[in-house]
Formats: sequence, structure tokens, C-alpha cells
Amino acid sequence: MPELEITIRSVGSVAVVEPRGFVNAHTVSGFERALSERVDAGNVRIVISGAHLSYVASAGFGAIMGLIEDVRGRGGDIRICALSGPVAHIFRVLGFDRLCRTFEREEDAVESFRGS
Amino acid sequence: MPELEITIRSVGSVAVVEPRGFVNAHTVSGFERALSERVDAGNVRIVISGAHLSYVASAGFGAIMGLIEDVRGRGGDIRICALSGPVAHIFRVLGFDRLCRTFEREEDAVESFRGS
Amino acid sequence: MGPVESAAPRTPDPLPTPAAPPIVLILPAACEALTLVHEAARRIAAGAGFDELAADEIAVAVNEAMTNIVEHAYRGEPGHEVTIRFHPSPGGLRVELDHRGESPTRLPLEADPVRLAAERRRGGLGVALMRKLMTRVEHLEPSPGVGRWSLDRRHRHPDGRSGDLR
Amino acid sequence: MGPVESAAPRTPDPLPTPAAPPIVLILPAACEALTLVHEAARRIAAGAGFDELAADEIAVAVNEAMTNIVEHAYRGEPGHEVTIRFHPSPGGLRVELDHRGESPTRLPLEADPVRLAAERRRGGLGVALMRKLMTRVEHLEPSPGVGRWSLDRRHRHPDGRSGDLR
Ligand SMILES: Nc1ncnc2c1ncn2[C@@H]1O[C@H](COP(=O)(O)OP(=O)(O)O)[C@@H](O)[C@H]1O
Ligand SMILES: Nc1ncnc2c1ncn2[C@@H]1O[C@H](COP(=O)(O)OP(=O)(O)O)[C@@H](O)[C@H]1O
Repeated sequence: MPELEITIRSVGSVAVVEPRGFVNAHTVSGFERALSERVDAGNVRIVISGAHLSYVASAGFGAIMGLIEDVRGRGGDIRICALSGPVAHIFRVLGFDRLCRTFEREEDAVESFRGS
Repeated sequence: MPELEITIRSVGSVAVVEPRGFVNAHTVSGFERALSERVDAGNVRIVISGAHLSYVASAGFGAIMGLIEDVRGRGGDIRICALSGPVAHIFRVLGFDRLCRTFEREEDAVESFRGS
Repeated sequence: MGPVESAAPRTPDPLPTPAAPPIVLILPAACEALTLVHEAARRIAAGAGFDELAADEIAVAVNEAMTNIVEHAYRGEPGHEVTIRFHPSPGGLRVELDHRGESPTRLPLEADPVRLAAERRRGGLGVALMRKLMTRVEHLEPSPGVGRWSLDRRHRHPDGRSGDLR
Repeated sequence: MGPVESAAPRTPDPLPTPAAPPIVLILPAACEALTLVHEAARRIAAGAGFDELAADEIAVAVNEAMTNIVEHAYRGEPGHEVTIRFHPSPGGLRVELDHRGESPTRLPLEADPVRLAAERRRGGLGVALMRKLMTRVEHLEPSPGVGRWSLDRRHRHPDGRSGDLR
């Protein structure tokens, strides 16, 4: 079992990035690459699904933090869905709810980009 | 999450013992007690289901080994079902297939006592 | 040099160092070892009487300290080691991570992700996260050349079935 | 006293002791620690390039050695310690478990569960299982008063993606 696997799906104009496993300083480079490749390809409407994440260390949150304002500057955003358990907890503890919009369901996160 | 939980079901005259978690030298006393309480209560037709076992150390196999001939002496048997993964592997490695009858499905293990 | 402490307004007292020998893990200072450290810390915290949430929090904090040592103390250089000591006690759990690399001169107290994002920063969350998850966080230099992250987490109840931050 | 070896007809050569420092785990010689040892061994074996089945086998063998130390070397007495060293190398993985308790004088080679069951024995499987799961199993006395289980597992291929018993 690899420590981190990332699936990317296109739902209309939105890229849904779904990491499976855990994001720590060891695996973060793959996570960061998946995000920045989306942005470089012009996909700036990004939803990160936490449905299959077992934990995310500060390095993983840092990857989002370092990228999000550039994405916003290009008219997009990084939004988060399906957080639960330890990942949702660390997200709140770090105050990321003030930086990123979150949704329980992936459909709602995707839908939120409509008309923006 | 406790390290070992044991569920006991009666299916007709057969007691199905279903340990969940792992049996090692630390948890084996609970496993052994569950088995010997069956025998002391006169339930000598025992099926152990491995469906929810993540691993069994030699101590766990030892508990079966130490009891099975007494159970047979009282007209019963200990039969095993639903072994898979590491547990099935260690079972074979230890040569337990020469000591205990095994079945893939619990129903078949229970059924095997019929008419005996 | 004295202890570099992330001095919260009122820093809780440290847990007393218990008499029983600690559980010790000595391993390469490398990101490859983070998963092992995470799982071991979680298991040891659970064994010390913390509930699942608290054990997860402790594991994350220990992982952040380990990451700090790999990336900052040793600047990602290979060939170095970390020694981790887990000291369970009736009051809680102390985890010490020792290294022979660079020590921080100043610890960030808080990290505001909104401000850090505006500065395009990818880092700066590690120490703040440790501080939020543990009762007390210090960086010490117990002997010349040795740096130590010392992380305490107290039990909520003195008889210790679960862990609380204060 | 020389090494007590479970001398198979042809015992494979031991793995050379590698130069890199081992991963070390020092913990109480108690059954409560078995899960931690199992998980750590599995994780380290996977990190050393063994596939899931091989890593599971190695974890079970290490657990049997740990159990042996708790139950036989220290006869279940509390307050003792075990030091476990994991030495990954290109050829495989060596695991050494050191104790200061009683050493076995003779190691059982094989264990026949049918015969042991006829004798109503509940034990006698541990060492035989270690031997079946590892390439080489020895009990050594590296220095006065120290007993050591030394367990080798070779990679199937010299470049080592997975582990084979020979
Ligand atoms: N052990 C250390 N040695 C030197 N500098 C350190 C050390 N730990 C932290 N620092 C400094 O403090 C800053 C913040 O650290 P930290 O909160 O761990 O954030 P990060 O998530 O970037 O690692 C680092 O960028 C570094 O400049
Ligand atoms: N470290 C030891 N010190 C003393 N005697 C030992 C030791 N290890 C094994 N023995 C002896 O060898 C027997 C078989 O050991 P083992 O294969 O580990 O079986 P078990 O599953 O009963 O522990 C034990 O019952 C014991 O008599």
C-alpha cells in the first residue's frame, strides 16, 4: 500500500483532487505537484476531497496555503470537502476554516463554483 | 478500539466463536476463556470464525491445540472457518490443517456437525 | 543557552519526569521514518490511557517535532539520527525528541494561515500546531550539542482515562 | 556458551552486519508492548523493501521472539526491558532482540501440532514458527548476561524488492 495515492477527476470545469492515504513531509511533494499541475494547466477551480485521507500534517496544509492566493489571483479557488475525523480536527485547530471554504458533500463544493 | 473482542453465537447446537482483532500472548487469555467456558457449559461443537481476525500468534493456535483433544474426547470438535490473509497463512505454516478441519464458509462449518 | 520555550501567557507546569524507564525509539532523521513515528506515538499514547482523538493529536504533534528536526535541525541532510523517548506517567505523557543539529533561536507562537497565505508561505505552521495539540512545548539543550523537543500532554483527569489540553 | 542455533540441515549463512546504524526500539518486556512491536516491525520491514506478506511474516516472527523473552527469559516478571535492533541491508533485514534474562539451552526444531495436541500442550510452537518464517534464527549470548534472538530474512532478489525464505 503506497502512503499517498492521488486521483484527479474533472467535473465540468472543476478539478476534484482526491488524495488517499496521508500527507506528511514525506508525501507532500506529490500532493503539491498534483495541485500545481492543475494550476499550470489553467484548471484553477479546485476541490480537494478529504474522503480518503487518514491524516494531514502541517506540511500538507502548507501546500494549500502556499498556492491558494495565486489560484485566487487567477480567478479560481481551492475548496475543501468531505473532511472528517483527525483531518477535520487539525484543519480547525490550525484555523484553516478562515482561509478555505469547506463543504460536507463533494457535489456542493463543485456546485459552489457555478456562476463564479 | 480494544485489541480483542469476542462474539459468541449459537447456531442450533453449534457455538460459533468470532474473535475480532488479534490473538497474541497479551489477548490469548480472553480467547482461551471464551473457548473453555463453552466446553465447561457442555457446548462441545465449536466453530471458530476467522472472518474478523487480523492476526493470530502462536499463543492463539496453542489455545486451540491445548483444548481440542478434550473436546473431541467429549464427542465434540473445534472447526475453523473464514480464514484469510496472514491468519490463513500462519495456520498452514504451523501445519494446523492436519489438526483442525477448516471451511471457507461458516454455514458449511456449522453444517459439518450435523448427524455427528 | 536557556530553554527556548513557546511562552504562552501562562505556561503550564511541566510533567514530573517519571521513574519508570521510557520507551525509546532511535531512528534515521528522514521523512521516510515519519509513518513509523506516527504509528508508534499513537499506539504508545493509547497504551498510556489517552482516547483515540487525544492519541491522534499526540501522534501529529510528535510527527511535527520529528519533521522539524529533519527539515530544520538537520536541513534535510541524510545520515543523522533522532532519539525519541516516551515517558508515560500518572499525569500524562512526555515525549522527548533529541537531535544533534541546529536548534531554533526563536519559536513562532501563533501561525495565522490567512496572513501566511497572503505572503505565499508554505511553511510556518509546524511549531504552532505542536503548541495547539500539546499541554506544553519546549525546545531545550540538555547537554552541549544536543537539542531536544520536549512535549507534554496531561490527562484530563488525574487518574487519567483521557487527555485534555490543560 | 556458544550460540544456540536451531540447526536446520543446512543453515543459511547469516546476513552481513550492515554499516548503517539500526533502527532501535527499547521497551518494557511485557505483553502490552506486543502490538507496538508487531506494527513497528511490519512498517520497518515494508520500508526495507519486503512485500506485504513478507512484512507480515517478519512481524509475526519478531513478535514470537518478543513473547519468548517476556514469558521464558523473564518468566513474566515485570520491570524488565527488551532492546530491538532492526538492521536493513541490501541482502535483507536482520532483527536482534536483546534481553538480560534466561537463555534457552536447547531450541525445539520442529513442532507438530497433532502430537502436541495429543499431549494437551498449549505451547511449544513459538520457536518453530520463527524458524519457519525467517531465513535464519539463532539465540546468541553476545556478552555476559545478555541473550539475543537474531532473526534474518533475506530478500528473494539480491536487489531486493521482495522477501523469500531462502
Ligand atoms: N530546529 C530549528 N532550527 C533552526 N530553525 C528553526 C528550527 N525550528 C524552527 N525554525 C525556524 O522557525 C520557522 C518556523 O518553524 P515551523 O513552525 O516548524 O514551521 P515549518 O512548518 O516551516 O517547519 C522555520 O521556518 C525556521 O526558520
Ligand atoms: N528464553 C528461554 N529461556 C528458557 N527456556 C526457553 C526459552 N525459550 C524457550 N525455552 C524452552 O523451550 C520451550 C519451547 O519454546 P517455544 O517454542 O517458544 O514454545 P512456547 O510457544 O511454549 O513459548 C519452552 O517451553 C521452554 O521450555
